[in-house]
Amino acid sequence: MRTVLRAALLAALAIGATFALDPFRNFQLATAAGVFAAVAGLTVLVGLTGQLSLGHAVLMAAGGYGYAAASTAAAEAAPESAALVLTAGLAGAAAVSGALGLLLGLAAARLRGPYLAGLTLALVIALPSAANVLPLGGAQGLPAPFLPVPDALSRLIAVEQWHAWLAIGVAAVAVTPLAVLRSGRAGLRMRAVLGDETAARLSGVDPARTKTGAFVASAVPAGLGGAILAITTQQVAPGGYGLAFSLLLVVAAVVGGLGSLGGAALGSVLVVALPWLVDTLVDAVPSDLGQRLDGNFAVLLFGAVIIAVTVARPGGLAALGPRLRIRSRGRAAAPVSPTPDNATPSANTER
Amino acid sequence: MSTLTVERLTVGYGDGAPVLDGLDLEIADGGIVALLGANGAGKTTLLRALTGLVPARSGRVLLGGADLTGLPTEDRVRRGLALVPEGRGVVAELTVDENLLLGGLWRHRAAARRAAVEEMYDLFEPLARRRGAHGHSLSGGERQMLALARALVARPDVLLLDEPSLGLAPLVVAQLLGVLRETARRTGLTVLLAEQNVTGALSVADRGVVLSLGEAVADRPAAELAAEPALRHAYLGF
Amino acid sequence: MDRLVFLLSSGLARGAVLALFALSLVIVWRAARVVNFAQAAMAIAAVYVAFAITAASGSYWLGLIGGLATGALLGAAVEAGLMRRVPHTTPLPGMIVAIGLVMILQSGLSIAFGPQHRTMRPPFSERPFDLGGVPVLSPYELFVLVVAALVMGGLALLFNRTSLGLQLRASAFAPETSRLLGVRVPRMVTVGWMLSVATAALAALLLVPTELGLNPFAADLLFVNAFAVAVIGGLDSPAGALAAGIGVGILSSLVTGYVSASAAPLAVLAVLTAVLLLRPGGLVAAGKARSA
Amino acid sequence: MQTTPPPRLEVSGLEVRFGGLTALDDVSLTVGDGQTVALIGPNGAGKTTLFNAVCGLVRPRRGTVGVAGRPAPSSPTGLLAAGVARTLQGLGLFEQLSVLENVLVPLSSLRRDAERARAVLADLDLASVADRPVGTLPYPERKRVALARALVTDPGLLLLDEPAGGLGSADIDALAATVRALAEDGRAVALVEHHVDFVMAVADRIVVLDFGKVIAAGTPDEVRGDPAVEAAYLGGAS
Amino acid sequence: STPADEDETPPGVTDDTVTIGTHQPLTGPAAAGYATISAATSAYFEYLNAQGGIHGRQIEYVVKDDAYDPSQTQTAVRELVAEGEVFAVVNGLGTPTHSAVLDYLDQQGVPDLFVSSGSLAWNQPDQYPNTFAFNADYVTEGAALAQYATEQDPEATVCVLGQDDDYGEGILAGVEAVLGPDAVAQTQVYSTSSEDVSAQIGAMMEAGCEINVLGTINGFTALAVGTAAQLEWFPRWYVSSSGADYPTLVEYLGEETAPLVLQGMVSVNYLPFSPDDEWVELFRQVNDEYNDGAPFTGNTVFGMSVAYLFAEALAAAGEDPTRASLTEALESGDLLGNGIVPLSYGPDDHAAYRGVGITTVDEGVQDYIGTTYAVADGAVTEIEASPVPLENEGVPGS
Ligand SMILES: Nc1ncnc2c1ncn2[C@@H]1O[C@H](COP(=O)(O)OP(=O)(O)OP(=O)(O)O)[C@@H](O)[C@H]1O
Ligand SMILES: Nc1ncnc2c1ncn2[C@@H]1O[C@H](COP(=O)(O)OP(=O)(O)OP(=O)(O)O)[C@@H](O)[C@H]1O
Ligand SMILES: [Mg+2]
Ligand SMILES: [Mg+2]
Repeated sequence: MRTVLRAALLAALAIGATFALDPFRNFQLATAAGVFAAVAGLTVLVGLTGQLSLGHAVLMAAGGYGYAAASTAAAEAAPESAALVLTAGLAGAAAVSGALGLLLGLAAARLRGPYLAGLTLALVIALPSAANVLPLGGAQGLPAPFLPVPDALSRLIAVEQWHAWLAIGVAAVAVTPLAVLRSGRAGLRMRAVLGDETAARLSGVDPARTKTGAFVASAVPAGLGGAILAITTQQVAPGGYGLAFSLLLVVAAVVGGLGSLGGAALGSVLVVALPWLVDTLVDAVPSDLGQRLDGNFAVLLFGAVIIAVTVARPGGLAALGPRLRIRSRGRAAAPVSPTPDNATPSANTER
Repeated sequence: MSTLTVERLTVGYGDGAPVLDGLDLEIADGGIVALLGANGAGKTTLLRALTGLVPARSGRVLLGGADLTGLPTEDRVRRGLALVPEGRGVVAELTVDENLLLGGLWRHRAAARRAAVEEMYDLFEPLARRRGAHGHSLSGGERQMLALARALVARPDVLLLDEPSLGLAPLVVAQLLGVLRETARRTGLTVLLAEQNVTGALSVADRGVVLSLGEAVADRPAAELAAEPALRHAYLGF
Repeated sequence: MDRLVFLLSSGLARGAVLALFALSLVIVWRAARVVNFAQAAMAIAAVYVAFAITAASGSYWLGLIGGLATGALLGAAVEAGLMRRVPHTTPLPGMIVAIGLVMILQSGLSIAFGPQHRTMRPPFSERPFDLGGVPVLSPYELFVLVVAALVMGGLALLFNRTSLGLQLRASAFAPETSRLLGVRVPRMVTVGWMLSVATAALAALLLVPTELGLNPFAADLLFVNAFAVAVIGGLDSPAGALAAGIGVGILSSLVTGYVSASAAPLAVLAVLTAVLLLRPGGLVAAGKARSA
Repeated sequence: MQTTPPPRLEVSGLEVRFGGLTALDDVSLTVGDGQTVALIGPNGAGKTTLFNAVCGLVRPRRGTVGVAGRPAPSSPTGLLAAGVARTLQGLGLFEQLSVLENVLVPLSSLRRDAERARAVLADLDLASVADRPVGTLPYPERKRVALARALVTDPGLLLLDEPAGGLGSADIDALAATVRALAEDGRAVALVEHHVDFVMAVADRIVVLDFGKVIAAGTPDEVRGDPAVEAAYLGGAS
Repeated sequence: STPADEDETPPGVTDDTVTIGTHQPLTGPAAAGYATISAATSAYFEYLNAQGGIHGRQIEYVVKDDAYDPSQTQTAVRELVAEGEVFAVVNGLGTPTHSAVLDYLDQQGVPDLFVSSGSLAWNQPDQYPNTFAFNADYVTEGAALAQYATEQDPEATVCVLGQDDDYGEGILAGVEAVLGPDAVAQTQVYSTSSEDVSAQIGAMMEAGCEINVLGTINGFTALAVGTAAQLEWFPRWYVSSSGADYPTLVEYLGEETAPLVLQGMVSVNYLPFSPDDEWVELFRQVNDEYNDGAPFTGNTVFGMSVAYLFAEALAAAGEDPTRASLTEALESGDLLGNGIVPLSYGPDDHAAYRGVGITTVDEGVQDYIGTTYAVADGAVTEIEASPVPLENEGVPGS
């Protein structure tokens, strides 16, 4: 209950903040909210169960496609009701991403870290092909209905701000259950499985089921994140969910601090805003170095920042200080060891 | 020669109070020294600090007069120090045979290495049966044996053992301590034996050192320690 | 029938390159327990050096040697200068640093050399031999196969038969224990990186002449497919990398030829999933560790 | 007529193989409520493997395991429901969790069952460290946490794998008292241990394994006097 | 923030500047093929600005990188529109990328001019009144290539190799419109993610293809032609304008091989291309002076032609251009551009070029051969080329 209240408060704060932002910033905020939902799912998955997924972009895409298909159908059936369109879309997003997450989770329960990483990576690479082969609209993807500002608000706010509100709302709905789950029994079981699978089994915890469940629990918010992006951009296309983006989600989770939802928020803002910020800075510095610097220099600086942050703060930004910690009980995540080779027998604690 | 000298060694974890506080200890060449102390007295910490796995806050470690303090672990090992760590320092992904070979790499050339390994198989017969098995399939006791055999392959001057009897069958413990005593006698090997199994340790040791509160509070011939209930009571709790 | 033979032979050569790159991933995994996401970018940086040397000297072979040396040096530099400073309690920070490195290397190369493709000429003809009217394996493809086989054989010997190989494996599995046995672990990790990146550079050097040309992204797909291959084969197994590499190469070729290019990545995904479901540790998995 | 209740644990004709290695060969034993049975035997004899077979961690080739008259379930939840709990030869703790969280894992509700968890911790003298991460505790306390986690579900059958390993003598004495109290509670206890004095002090019956076979079984005194046990395991110790 | 209110001066226009923007792949794998376009466009604007600009206003061309990733396009274009306040978006590149911002630009009422792709999506004046295409669409190109093929050799076995997206599909659709749905003997696709087309070429070779129509980008044209040559297979190549730029192909194939394997390659084009053309001469000068003498390729001509057309439209939009007057100028049908066929812009038509001319490569020179087609609803008719003469040194409106 406390968690829900806190989530509501944070969401209200974020909605208040949209008034201070111009349309483009609101668009960025909405994007960051979408990324946040996915990164939150990912950070809980990796931080609590140690399963490394490089494929969360595909889960987002799955959510996006689910949203686009369901909301388009709803918009055809009931063009008047934006609320219905939105709800149907979100349900579609959750269903599709949840189903894919379940399939992946079943596989993931059997796989160790790098093998799961390999499988999810191959999934990302196969996405464009899948978009071609399945009825997903190929490279152009599927359109999603435009959700205009409700009449009551249309004199007050611009569409970007309205979409930012929707994004914040959906992100809150997506992430709050994660927070609840994490501090409850399910979270404890996940951490137990990460700590020692055999001991977990003997404590009545089924490692395979826990891992699969964690994957689904992580996939649904990712899918809702995809829905958010589909709402703000009115389409979903495979090109937006490529390898680079998928890796960026992992970067956001790690740089933010694994297992920490506050960290996920920081990480998401970072990956959304930093490239743009760097680009703006680079643009501001007049240079005669020619067009080759265009864009490339920003990517270079972004890479350098990522390395610097990781080397300087291996625990992630969430470990920066208590002030930034959004959840007091959310102790910094357990170290992950998707490579049990290192973890098993030479551990010093074993006797 | 290979006298191990510890001078005012202070070791701690993080910002915590030191576990070893200005410890002085000299372990003369040859013979077996039992390192005793309650759980948490710092036995493991001392052995790890000697091999450089835990950095010392201050103080020095000398082997045969040469200062080891600044050296990384692998170089200390190459100077003749060997540690069989607490738990199962077995490379789980390598076979028993590969583990043993690895132990002798820096010491022997290929042919001599093989011979040294065979010698260990004679000494530890259960290992001979499991030569090709991967470390991770071994039973607890088999691992302990392997770790000890692997340390001996390198013919160290000073062997540091952290609770070698842990999880071993009594027969094997007896054999093992016998092997240690025999090897020490034959080769002049110095053994520093950290043990909870006080009776067993004192029965083979020449000397006993008791750690408590970061210092060596007793340092006597083993027989004396074993015989004196007052001392045992004060430092070892029985 | 002719088409089958043709597709098999062209798949074989691609598979060999794939296997070689997968092997480089296996090496660095064995030596340092990291999946090096920057492998492709580092390999391509080495290929740029090879390209420059060949352009300046006119000799393919000088370029090849220079490229391999650069790969090894780059591996050492990245390990000693960067990866060593990253905590290894979990593999993730290393992975993130590698991702950052990819950004730096690729954009750096784009800035230095521009985005355009540079043509690299193979040292041997790419015209296939004619076997009874069916074009089968060009001299260059034969060269690729021979080089790949030699390198793989050599590395297998190194890892399994030499004491250096034993030390390399041990350092990766159990660094602390290895140090206690006198193994110079940091040096071993560096050596592993050098071997790995040099092998990757070799694979990229063999690949680039058959593709559009040298550009900062030329090995990206190779990396991704090779990662899949290494996983299919079992990350710890050079033999698995070889078998899976050839298998995936031929599979892609057949699917592209008989079905469609779009279906090839899906076919690889399907095989990967099937193999992992049947054998979660890859084709040549190490025995399962006992749990209690 | 009154039917005698089936024994709490009944193992009969069990055979387990790993590749070419026969780890258990036609092993049968029973443990009744209120009884403490110790399994001893050389390293690699198959003691842990027997426990693994009971818990469904390895699948036997032949033979059956019955718990209270029913086939032993192999699913984690089934095991708990059947009242089976076990400690591992290593510590097997969740190092990143607090003591309390470790003990809460087997329970079904964090809030409702917290009482019970705290009560068990208090019984084992761990109440004061309930909120510390187990990784920071001294070894004997960590051993007790492992025991507490097994006890928290109030099991009818307890399998303890080397519960005394690594403990000092005072802690071992306390452990012996705890085990006896558990048996007096009417629980069936099976334990594996190399600490012969401890075994003799707590066991009602001892079963000796060697190379996967039962080579002797009986009361402590019977087993102690058995020459086969002497030769295979004790070797004149004790 | 509040909804933008319509005030007098349109965004991006001041007394002495007009700011426009674009999204282009400057980084990532697609940069190799396309990064030179916006450089050429910028160079031509610099040239115009040096001549005093249009109606005294300097044109500022803001190029945003999207790495050919639709989600980055979203961000880039929104930044241009919302932050940078551009007057218009010009020459946004790529079908999947530009599709991602089509609706947004429409909602914002931003003129979306000269989209750099041959998709038919840009020509929907009812739905997207502000969006105007630039390329001849892929279907048109495919139809023209097929028409020329049947005229040359009615009996030939025609095959198609296309990219696995709307590009390849459009070319195939054009070919089939002319030859009939079952006339294509072998259809193969490639994916840009795999730089190997030997399996596809092998299949086409086995199918006995004689004329291969390619819906390929330059690199893959080179790859296809090169792979076939290695197999000693020399069919006739008919290549869409997006993949038939001779100087670029030479870069891929090398100076020695290119003239041999590309001899006789047929292609289509709609922009000035002949080596002695006056536009080409001007563009070369501009390229040398304002583009650091970058390699002069089809991309250079394309980028500069876009710049010229925009300048012409801006000039026609009047002394005080508004977004409405800009699109009106385009829909007026008075703009000439610099193509070899007339621009088709009108109130109901936002396609740019509905016709193309055939070019061939002969002894290392690519040039028009005089055959020009107009395509309407899949029907191809031969027309006379009507190149626009260069006037006033390529500076419109004065
Ligand atoms: N990695 C560590 N971080 C923090 N404290 C530690 C660490 N390792 C040991 N300690 C602490 O240092 C003290 C000494 O521990 P050490 O393991 O050296 O004792 P020991 O004598 O070997 O005990 P035992 O008989 O249980 O093996 C203990 O209080 C322990 O809690
Ligand atoms: N998963 C496994 N794979 C292969 N071999 C195994 C496996 N588990 C056990 N073994 C082998 O079976 C034999 C019995 O092992 P087990 O662990 O039961 O011995 P133990 O009696 O518990 O010995 P210890 O007292 O040393 O713990 C050993 O030789 C061991 O190497
Ligand atoms: Mg200790
Ligand atoms: Mg055991």
